[in-house]
Amino acid sequence: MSWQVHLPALVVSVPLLGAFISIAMVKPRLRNLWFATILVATTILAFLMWRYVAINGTLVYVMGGERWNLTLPSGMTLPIRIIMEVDAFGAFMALAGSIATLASGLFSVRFLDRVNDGNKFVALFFLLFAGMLGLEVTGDFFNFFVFLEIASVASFGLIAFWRDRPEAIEASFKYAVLSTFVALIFLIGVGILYGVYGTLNMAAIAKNMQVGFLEKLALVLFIVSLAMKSGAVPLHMWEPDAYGQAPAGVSCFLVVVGQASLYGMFRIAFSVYGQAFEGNVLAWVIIVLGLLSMFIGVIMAVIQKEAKRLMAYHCISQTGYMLMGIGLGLLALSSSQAMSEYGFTAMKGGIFHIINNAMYKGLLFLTAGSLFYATGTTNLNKLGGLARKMPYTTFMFAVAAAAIAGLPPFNGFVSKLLIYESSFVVHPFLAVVAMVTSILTLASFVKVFQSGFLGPSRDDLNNVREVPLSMVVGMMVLCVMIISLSMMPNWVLANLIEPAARDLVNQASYIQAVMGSGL
Amino acid sequence: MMDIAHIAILLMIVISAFFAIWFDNLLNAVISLCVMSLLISLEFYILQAPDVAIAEAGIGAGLTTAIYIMALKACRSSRWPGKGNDKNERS
Amino acid sequence: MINNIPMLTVGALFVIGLYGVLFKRNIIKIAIAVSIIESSTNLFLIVLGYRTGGSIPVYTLAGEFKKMVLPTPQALTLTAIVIGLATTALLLTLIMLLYKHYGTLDVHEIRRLRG
Amino acid sequence: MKGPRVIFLIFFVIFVGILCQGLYNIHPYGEPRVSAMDDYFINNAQSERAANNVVTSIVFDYRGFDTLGEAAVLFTAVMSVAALFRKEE
Amino acid sequence: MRPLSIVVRTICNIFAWFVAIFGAYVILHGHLTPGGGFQGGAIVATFIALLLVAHGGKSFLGWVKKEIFSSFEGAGLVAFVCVGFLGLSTTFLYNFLALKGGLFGSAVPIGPNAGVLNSSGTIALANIAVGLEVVGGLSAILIFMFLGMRYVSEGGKEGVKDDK
Amino acid sequence: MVLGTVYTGFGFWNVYAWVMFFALGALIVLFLRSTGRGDYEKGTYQDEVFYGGNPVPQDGEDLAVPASSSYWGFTKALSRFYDVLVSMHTGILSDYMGILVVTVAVISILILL
Repeated sequence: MSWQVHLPALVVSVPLLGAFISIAMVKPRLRNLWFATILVATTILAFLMWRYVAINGTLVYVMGGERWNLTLPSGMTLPIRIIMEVDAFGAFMALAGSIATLASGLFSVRFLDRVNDGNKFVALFFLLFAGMLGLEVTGDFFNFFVFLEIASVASFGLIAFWRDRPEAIEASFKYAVLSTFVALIFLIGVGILYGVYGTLNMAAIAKNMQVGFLEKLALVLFIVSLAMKSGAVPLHMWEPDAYGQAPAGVSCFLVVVGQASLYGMFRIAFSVYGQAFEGNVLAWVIIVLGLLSMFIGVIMAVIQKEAKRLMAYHCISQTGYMLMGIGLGLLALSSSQAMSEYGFTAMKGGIFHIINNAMYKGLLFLTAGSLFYATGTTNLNKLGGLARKMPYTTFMFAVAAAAIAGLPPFNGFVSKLLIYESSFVVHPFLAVVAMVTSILTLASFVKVFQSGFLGPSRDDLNNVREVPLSMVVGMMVLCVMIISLSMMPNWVLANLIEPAARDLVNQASYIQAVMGSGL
Repeated sequence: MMDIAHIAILLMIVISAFFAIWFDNLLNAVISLCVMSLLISLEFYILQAPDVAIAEAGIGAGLTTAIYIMALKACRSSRWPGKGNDKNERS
Repeated sequence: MINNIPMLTVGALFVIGLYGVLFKRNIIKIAIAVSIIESSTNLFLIVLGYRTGGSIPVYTLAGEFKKMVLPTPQALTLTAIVIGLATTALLLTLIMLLYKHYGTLDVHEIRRLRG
Repeated sequence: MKGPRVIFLIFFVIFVGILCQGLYNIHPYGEPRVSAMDDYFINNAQSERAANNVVTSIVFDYRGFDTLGEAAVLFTAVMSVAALFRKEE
Repeated sequence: MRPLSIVVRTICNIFAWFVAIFGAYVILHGHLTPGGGFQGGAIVATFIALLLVAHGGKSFLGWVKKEIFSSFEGAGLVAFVCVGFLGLSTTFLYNFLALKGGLFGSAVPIGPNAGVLNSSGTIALANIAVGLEVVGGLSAILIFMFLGMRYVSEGGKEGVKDDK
Repeated sequence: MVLGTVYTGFGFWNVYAWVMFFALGALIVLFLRSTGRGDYEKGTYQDEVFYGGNPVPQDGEDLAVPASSSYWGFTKALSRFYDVLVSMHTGILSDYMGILVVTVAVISILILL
């Protein structure tokens, strides 16, 4: 037994320990060191976990059990302890999330000099990190709820961190009420499943699943609550407020936290319900949510004047791509022919889009943050001519904007291409909406680039200088990731995306990892 | 006999929850919420869950009420006279 | 016989709370309504685990052996209560700051972010 | 603002109706459908973990990780409140 | 908040200690009787609230620094995580003390009985750790909201000042 | 092979093809730029600026285009659509909650029936 089997527990408990100790770090230098150490350590742990899963297959870990893989104690047909279950999809999400978190953490180090109580920020940041990773490794419904609450409560505090700005408090309050309500209906769904099946483990419930009225009701509650947390369109109203008002490093982080909720939604739709849920209704609901998110998100983004608010609307529209890609996979789940025809391609596109979005959307928020750091505003009407003064930021922004718009040599195009072609098979309308969205995305980023970086330099921005080195390093991490993702799409598709998509589709192996071969 | 007491407690829970929403005076509403919490803790005891009953009585009825009253006191300051205090039109 | 009246109470509490969140204008009222929904979920979980004639799941106090109410929902509810306190405290903190900045508790006037 | 309110009220009634029907249908009061996991706890908690209080043995041992998360939520709330009421810069 | 009258303060002083002792009892007997870290912690936090109300914030914060509560909380949580890490030779949060003799390691007879206080392994340790954490956490919430009350109602740039 | 071609089942995607395509495009652009118009004269009608929705700047003034006038025609043409869409984002919490409840109800009707 190698020590690496403990990785699912370590990857959550190390940031938690970091958060608990960080309130004792009163010296700023020591605190910054601690911040960077724990961030790097957790990212390395997430990478090791991904590698372990890639080599050895699905990793199951029993919390507090007699042995780490003793899922069923003798004579029981149900698991009784909390079980962490990491398959290739979860490990992939954890890896992508931790890289984006590392970048936003490095970016935020200099930000900490400006606030009085930096170690509270550090503690909240680590807690949000732990919550996000916990969502991605857990295999237990109630534990999922607990991590959802950790992530939401930490993000309320982080969004309102500039407490002297009324808008920040307002955004945080709206998010808090919506999110608390949604977490409660998620808990009601968990209670319903517990009442019917007498267990809380996802795989055990999936094995015994007989879809009736109650199961459908629980499914509705799960889907709606997680769609709201990830910001799909009819429920997206909080997202531009929250992402626009949070500190920039936190906005970059909140993107990957939203994707963790998306992960939970796909996990429930594929691994818990899967083929037991007959009919295409669920798949079409997810696809329609995706279409609405794509279109309305981008069309609202075109008219925005605040850079971060505009990027937040783009975040909604990119979420739409993922929803549509994986929804198409869900549509093809019941027939293997459809799966090989378009479903698997669409899922590859959707999953590839998750890591792409984490990288370029994070980078865009970071550039907006450095604009704010340098000039004190993100209002595009008050900016202009910054290209000469902030060359690194301009370069990063150009790369990220090209990637998000899906300009060809960049990674955004690869995932979008996969989605276009597979959605065209189902119905041309889907592909048309996706393409129009892509064009409008390009248009709105041209607007940002033109009014923010190009044009004559303004008089009130004469003293602007490039941001400090640590911020540039934070942005550089994501920029390098974007360029390498664009340069070797083949390797990424073969080693990162395809195992994830295969594990997500394969419900039987998910169940078997916990319940043994009794399927 | 036990059943009647049980039903009476459940009914009182609903009534106090209703009053917590219905009262225009916020202090009355908070006290009503506190009463609801206490009754729910009693209900937990009837449903054979003393652990939860203690937690609900301590946290739900005690501390939650305390922080609600603190928030009320903060929002009733005289900085903006006549604004915000009991302004609670029913939709 | 009290046929599922506790479950109806859960439903009634949920309705009252959701009504308050939707149609009340005072933000402290909204926080109270969220607290009521929290109480209803707690009650729901406990009612889910009740077994007629069961005893307290504590051996020190159990009179009769091995006929106890289900203990897992109680553990879950314990967790949910503390989480509820945490979110309530944070909501009230945000409300206090909102009042400091906006000078009002009316939810219709707290709308600087729109469009 | 009259129009949206009426729509919300209608859908509110629909949602609550569906939810209440679901809650009513789970199982009759006092007769849980499946209790295998809980029976395991009741029968074995005392001999495996030497704790007389079954609920505590679930909270801190069988589902200990939940409790860690719950304590972390409380810590998060304290940190958030403290960060929002921090001293003036 | 102004302090209350001297009669109330004296009675609160006396009763608060009883409440605190009862809370400690509930925490320590968590594995035998209904109760545990959370419940006992909440009871002890009520004791803090009682003192805060009776004596007013100014004199109370003159006795106790609010950092003490935060450090209580952090210490409790670190102890809990460390209990988890100590079981890592088997699994995270493994109960490595139960039924081994030694600290909290004695067995209890099966069936309804009065119980042995020295039993249940890490459950008792985690109870104490969580009790410490909850006492610190809830008191810190109360105190910070108390300070925030003044921050909100006084406003201006003075804001939250330390009562040092 | 690390750097290679992605086959989607319908077509393919290769980085180098695109890089070469862009290089070619850049060459063409440079060529076109070198063959600029010879009859350009300063100060004639050719200098007039088309500037949607904004006052045309005087001679010698800097052209600082504010962001709110980008895509002026686009938003103008779609103004009725945008009015509906913007009025959905009222900023009132109760409305957001209402939309959430409506969505839950609609999805549950779709899935349950």
